[in-house]
Amino acid sequence: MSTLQVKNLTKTFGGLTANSDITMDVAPNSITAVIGPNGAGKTTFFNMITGVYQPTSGDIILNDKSIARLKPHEVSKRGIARTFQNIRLFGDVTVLENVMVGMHNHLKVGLVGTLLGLPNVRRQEKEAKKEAYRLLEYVGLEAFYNELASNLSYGAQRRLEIARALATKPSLLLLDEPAAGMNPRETRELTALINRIRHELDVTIVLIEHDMKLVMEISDHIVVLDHGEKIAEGKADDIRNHPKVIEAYLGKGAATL
Amino acid sequence: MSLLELKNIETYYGKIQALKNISLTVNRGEIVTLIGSNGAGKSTTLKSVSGQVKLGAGSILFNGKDITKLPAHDTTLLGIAHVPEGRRIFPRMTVKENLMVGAFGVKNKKQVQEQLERVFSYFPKLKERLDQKGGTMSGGEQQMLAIGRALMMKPDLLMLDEPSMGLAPIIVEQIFEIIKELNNEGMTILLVEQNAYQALQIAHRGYVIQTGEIILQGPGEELLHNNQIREAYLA
Amino acid sequence: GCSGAKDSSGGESNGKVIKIATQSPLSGGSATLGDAIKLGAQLALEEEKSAFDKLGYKLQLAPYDDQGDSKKGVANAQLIGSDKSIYGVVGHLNSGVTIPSSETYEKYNIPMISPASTATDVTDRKLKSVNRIVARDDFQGPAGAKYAVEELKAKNIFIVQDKTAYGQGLADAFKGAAEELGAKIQGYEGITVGEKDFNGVLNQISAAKPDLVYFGGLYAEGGLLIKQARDKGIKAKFMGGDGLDSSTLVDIAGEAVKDTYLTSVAGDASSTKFAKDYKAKFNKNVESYSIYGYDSMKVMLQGIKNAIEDNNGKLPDRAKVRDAVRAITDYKGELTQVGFDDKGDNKFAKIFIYKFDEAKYPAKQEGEITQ
Amino acid sequence: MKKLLDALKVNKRAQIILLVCYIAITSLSLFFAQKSVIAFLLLLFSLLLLYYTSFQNRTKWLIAGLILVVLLPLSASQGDAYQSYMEVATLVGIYVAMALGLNIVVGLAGLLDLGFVAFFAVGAYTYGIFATAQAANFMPFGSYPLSGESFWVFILLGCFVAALFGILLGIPVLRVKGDYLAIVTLGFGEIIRIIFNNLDKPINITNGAMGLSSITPPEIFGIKLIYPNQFYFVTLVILLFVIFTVRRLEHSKIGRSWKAVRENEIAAQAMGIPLVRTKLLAFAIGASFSGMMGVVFAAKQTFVDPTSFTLLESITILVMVILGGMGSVPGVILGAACVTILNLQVLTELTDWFNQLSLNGVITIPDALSPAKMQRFIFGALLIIFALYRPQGLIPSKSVTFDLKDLKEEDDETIAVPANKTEKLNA
Amino acid sequence: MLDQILQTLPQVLIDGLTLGAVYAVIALGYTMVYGILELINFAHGEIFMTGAFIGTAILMTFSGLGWLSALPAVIALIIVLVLTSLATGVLGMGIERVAYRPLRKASKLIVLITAIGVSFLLQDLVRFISELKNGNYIVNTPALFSGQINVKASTLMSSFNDATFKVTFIVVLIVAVVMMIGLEFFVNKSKWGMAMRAVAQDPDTASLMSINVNKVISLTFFIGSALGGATGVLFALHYGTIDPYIGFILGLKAFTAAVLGGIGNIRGAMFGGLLLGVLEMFAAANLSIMTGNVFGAEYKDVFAFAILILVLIFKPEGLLGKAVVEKV
Ligand SMILES: Nc1ncnc2c1ncn2[C@@H]1O[C@H](COP(=O)(O)OP(=O)(O)OP(=O)(O)O)[C@@H](O)[C@H]1O
Ligand SMILES: Nc1ncnc2c1ncn2[C@@H]1O[C@H](COP(=O)(O)OP(=O)(O)OP(=O)(O)O)[C@@H](O)[C@H]1O
Ligand SMILES: [Mg+2]
Ligand SMILES: [Mg+2]
Repeated sequence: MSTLQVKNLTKTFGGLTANSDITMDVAPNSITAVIGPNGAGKTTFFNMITGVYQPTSGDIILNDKSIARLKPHEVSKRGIARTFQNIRLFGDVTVLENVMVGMHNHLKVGLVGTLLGLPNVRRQEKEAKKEAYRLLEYVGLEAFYNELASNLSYGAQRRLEIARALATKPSLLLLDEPAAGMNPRETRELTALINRIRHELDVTIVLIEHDMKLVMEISDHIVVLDHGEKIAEGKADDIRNHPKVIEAYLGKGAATL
Repeated sequence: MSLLELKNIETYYGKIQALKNISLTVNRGEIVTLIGSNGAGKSTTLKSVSGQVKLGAGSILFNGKDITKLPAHDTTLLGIAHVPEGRRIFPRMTVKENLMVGAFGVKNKKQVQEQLERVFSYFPKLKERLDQKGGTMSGGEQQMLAIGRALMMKPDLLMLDEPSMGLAPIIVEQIFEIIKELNNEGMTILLVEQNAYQALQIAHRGYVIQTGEIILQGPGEELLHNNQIREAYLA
Repeated sequence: GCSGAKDSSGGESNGKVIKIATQSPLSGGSATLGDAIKLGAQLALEEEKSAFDKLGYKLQLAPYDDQGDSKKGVANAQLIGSDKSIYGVVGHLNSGVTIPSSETYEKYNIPMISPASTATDVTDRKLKSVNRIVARDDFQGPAGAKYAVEELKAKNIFIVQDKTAYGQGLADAFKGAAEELGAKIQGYEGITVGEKDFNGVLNQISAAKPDLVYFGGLYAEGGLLIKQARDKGIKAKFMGGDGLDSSTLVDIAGEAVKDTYLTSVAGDASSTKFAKDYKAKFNKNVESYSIYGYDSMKVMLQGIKNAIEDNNGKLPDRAKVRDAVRAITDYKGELTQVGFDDKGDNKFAKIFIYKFDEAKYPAKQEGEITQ
Repeated sequence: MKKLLDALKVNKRAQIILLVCYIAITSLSLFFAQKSVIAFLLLLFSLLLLYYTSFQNRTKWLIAGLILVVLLPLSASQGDAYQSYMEVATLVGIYVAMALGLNIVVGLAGLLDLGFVAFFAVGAYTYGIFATAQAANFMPFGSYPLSGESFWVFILLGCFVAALFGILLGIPVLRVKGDYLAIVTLGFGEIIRIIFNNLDKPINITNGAMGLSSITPPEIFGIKLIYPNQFYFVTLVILLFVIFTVRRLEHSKIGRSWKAVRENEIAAQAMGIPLVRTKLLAFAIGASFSGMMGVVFAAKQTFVDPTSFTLLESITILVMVILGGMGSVPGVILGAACVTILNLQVLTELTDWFNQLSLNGVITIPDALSPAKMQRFIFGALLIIFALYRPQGLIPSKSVTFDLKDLKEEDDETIAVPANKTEKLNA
Repeated sequence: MLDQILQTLPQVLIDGLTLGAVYAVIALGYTMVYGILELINFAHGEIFMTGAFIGTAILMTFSGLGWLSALPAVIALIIVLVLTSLATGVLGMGIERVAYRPLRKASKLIVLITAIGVSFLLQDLVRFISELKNGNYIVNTPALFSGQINVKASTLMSSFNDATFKVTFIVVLIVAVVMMIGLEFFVNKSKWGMAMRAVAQDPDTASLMSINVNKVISLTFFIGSALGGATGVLFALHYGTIDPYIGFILGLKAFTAAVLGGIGNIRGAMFGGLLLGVLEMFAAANLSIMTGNVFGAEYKDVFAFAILILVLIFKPEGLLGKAVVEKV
């Protein structure tokens, strides 16, 4: 379980301010949604938390330690995992191995051990395989474990990304538009999966999503960005009726939510 | 008269059969939507029309002309625009250049200019970002660009593959508005959507496709109230 | 495929087959020279065929391509070693290939005569099977230096070399001797084989204004170097080793070749009967190494003949042949007299000095230096 | 015909019988023929057949070992061409090891390297300098050349020094990607070669263009190794070690991180894989194989000079990897073997044969077209043909497949693979 | 020491620019094909070499017919350039058709293999033909322009020495600049140029924009190879001697230059080529002076490559290349 605190986070690309002075807290074991118009800076926000981009200014604190200047793989070691808006699987590698790559941090094997084939290494390897398979079962992809990741359908690839992220045993999971390209029924199943992950695996979740049905149903807390700035935050009901949010993001369709 | 007609087409990827005996028609001036779950074959249908994949069997008529064997670069010249799934904008070209590539087949310079203005009127944001590289735009911005790029060729038939994917609700609304508007101006539209609810609301007719086969078809309104569909795609 | 080759060699004389291999680069950058060696050797072998027929042996040439690559050379050497009918090797061109390959010949006791490798290490390893008919770098280089300093009165000398074993060996030997003779070495630079623009080094030369530029390397680079130097207005005399001794040098340098001197172990071959025969047979003009190849082969065959005679008309084993080749002390070749010393160097290797007075190959012989 | 093959595929006994017959015939013909390249090649070909049989891995290794250790040397030993076969086989072994090293860098980690031969050079010079008097020029202590027994230590040393150079090269790699990387590695390879070619001054370390000759041959139990058949076994042992290492790594955490980096750097990092360390490791391990073989090469040739380490050589190794099938260990082995044998044996024999024909007047070819000169042409044409017909490589890389039994908990065994995938997805 | 360097500096610069201009134009061809297909067309060096031979053959024919003395040199040059470009352009298209197109969907590296194969083929083919015709594969090109121009650099600054250059230097430089501007304009401003870039980034989608991908790729190869052929002619005229192996080493340098400038970038290729030429020439002329004879001209390539590596470490996309930031 973890708490994430973001303080005055700013990111500029040349003249463009993608994130401007964003401050927010994520409570342990909660689901927080980050929403906002396209180009508002949501993905950029994730990128800074995971170390893909260095913040221009501001700080990111995970469990009382700053992670703002860490490299992506160091962030991963601290227990943050993510999925990507445009899917980034290891395409030419099997589904099971994709998940096993996610276990990188937890396999305590070195070069020498691997070469010698020490029993300890073999045991871990065997465990990892089983664990990976279990995760595939968890997201409902076990039937495809020997397929190449690139051969999966779009929706399946999205779920594989989640399984791979879970393999890092994160305490904080960032999902970037997990429901994109899914039909309402598939979205419903995804909603259930996310809820299960939160409850069964004790993971704090922050997600970016444009599917308001999912967002409203699932989130404890919603943060709205627009033009890189935080324009609103609060519970689903607050957001639904927030005039600024309606104007910038929800549109008149908000009424139907 | 039907603008586009698919007669019993079958399409394969290697040994995998993606489409089985699909027949559908799109009449001039209509919005027709194609819905179905992941991997059902929606995108493949559009690709078959635009000539990106070869047909195993069947034939396709556009405007009464047989286009079954035409490659993509020729079907587009006949007036079929295809906005591909996942936007596929040219990442290292600027917004302006992306739009100009869309007008590659258009000989008339004045028409290009006119279309450009129209695209800007639908998507003012593109005008603000004329010199940004396509690849650095946000998802939604890219989607607008992709549609704008297709409009540059002033097509008779606009095929959209999941245009609402990854877009903010307000933009989705706008996009559906724009689709309606385009249709009102006389453009025929074939729309593939996961967002069945909204798609069926604006469509004149719809087809439901499942594992490569059409399992249902009818007016949009009717499908919207069909229980089977509500169960599978709308709930 | 090779067993087929064996059968087809049956021919009219039923005698035992004696094969002599050549190894030289037949492909790649220095193929002209390698080819010249092969063709020269081939001519010699064919001339001797009837003589060997009389002895009851059938002569055959086995040309190998070492590609100027030591790996390839050694692998070929293993093939040669394992072909029991091969009794001698004429080759190689490059010292860098000769050295490792000869280690293999030594193992199989196959005599080798190099028509072209001048590096000191070739014979300094004192292998029993290694011989050469050309002068060593440490003879040719100093001979050039002597001529340059004493006859041409060069006081300031600039040395350029191509950073190959050949070019460097020669240039180093020249440098040492020239310094000893009191000349001042103004610069010592390397160029890269295969390149076509040597203006960088030439700019140094043009600033240093030497009396003479010595080039250790082959004609392809040498020709361009001379041409570009004259284009730059460098007036110094040029001098080089046998690597420049090629008609192509004149083709490349054109008029610029005037006032270029070269040292060579071969006298003027162009007017010999050999040259005429060569032209008639291959429709090619002789290259410098053609005659080296020719003479090497002749010496080799002479050695074998001697061995056969010593062995009562029967062909002895390779070791005997090897020793018989080494034992040659005075063979009158087409161009050079050949006699091997205990290291396998040719005692009679002479250095001839040539000068280009006009853009015509071969150049005019100016002098002759003996050891 | 196809039916027959299919039937063969399932029938293990038939496979055994056929294979044994094949091996017996080829080794006997190699044994009795004076000099038969064809028999030699056919015997080697049996290894490929073996690869395609459906025996267990252990059996395959055993048979392969038997062929390589006993059968091949033994049956070749009777012929005249024994040493030359062994020479070819040794070179094949050297190249296979290098190609396997490059395969880690290019095939697994996806880093295009055009200067790979530099590591081979480093290994060769490491031994060459100390096994000749050369080292005395700059080493204040010790007496040189070192004895032939030191060779065995130098194999390890060559391995480490090359790995070190691998890391050295790896450092610029941290920032440079794709084809830029290709040119950086190319530049590195050239730099190393030029330096070796010129390091005879100010201090004479490498003896420059003249190269190092009379390198002390290896010695073990008082026996000096000078013949190819002796080096054959040295190479074989190292090669087995290399293959073993590659196999172990490929299916480990390390191998997976290489593949992950190759497929998608950003995602790999997000999974906790440190890019820098992973790439450097690939370079170091790949290089170390070359380093070891460099030592062997120097000892075998007893001569090293910079002309053995040109860019063309790097390209040739890359050709072996790509032609064989990137990322595929059996493929790369086959690729390296084919290219080496083609270059050293087949083209030479072919040339030889044509030469005999033209010398005997059977056919006349203009000299410009003499087959010896057309070797590059033939090689180039073969490359194109191979690439066009096997774009995935001779033996394309297969992804690791897992056995379902290994994946499930011991206790539950009831889960069957659902027939209808979509249904399961919705579960 | 500085005196010595300064003295030769004008001449070194001129020589460096000449060599650099040759690198630059070959680099243009590399960059062009790379920019479109992201393929290192390894055969480009050989196409350049073939161009040099074709040009030389045409010139020889002309001079055999006595036309060379009848025609003004500039006209003759233009005719030879055009004819050679057409020939190598078609050759390039043919190579693409046979050796690259079937592998369009395969991995980029396998295409590298066919490219190497094509290089070997061309080398031997050209060698064979010229040897058959000429008896020697080293061939001399008839001169079109002769004459030297003197630059009175000493009037500029007293420590400079005067410098000279050949007229062909001007020709090479002018043609190089013309080619660069033409190409820059074509690729960035023309419709077909835009189509090329679109194909480069996403061929499937480009085909949805009415772009005939095969045609565009053929065109790319035609232009790239035509440039290569023309460069070959210039090279042959300037240096006067060619052989079938010039393509390899010059191609390599040119490719390095392209990368130095930022591959895919036309101005970068030009700049990289000129820079590499000047650096190399400077190193060859001055390394031993600067290091007190410890390192000589033979280290010039080390110098050049070291600078390349340094540049790439600090600016991985090359000097004029634009960093492509991957949107995550
Ligand atoms: N590497 C970059 N270089 C330049 N601009 C960038 C870069 N990455 C993002 N941007 C810009 O920053 C802004 C925010 O982008 P971001 O991807 O964070 O949006 P988003 O909120 O995730 O949008 P969407 O919902 O459409 O994915 C956009 O205008 C985008 O164009
Ligand atoms: N390039 C391809 N190679 C092999 N199979 C493919 C390929 N593209 C699609 N398929 C398969 O063809 C079937 C139909 O795919 P298609 O992309 O048309 O589905 P879709 O209805 O558009 O799904 P989605 O909603 O995920 O976009 C799927 O089973 C898919 O796995
Ligand atoms: Mg986003
Ligand atoms: Mg789709």
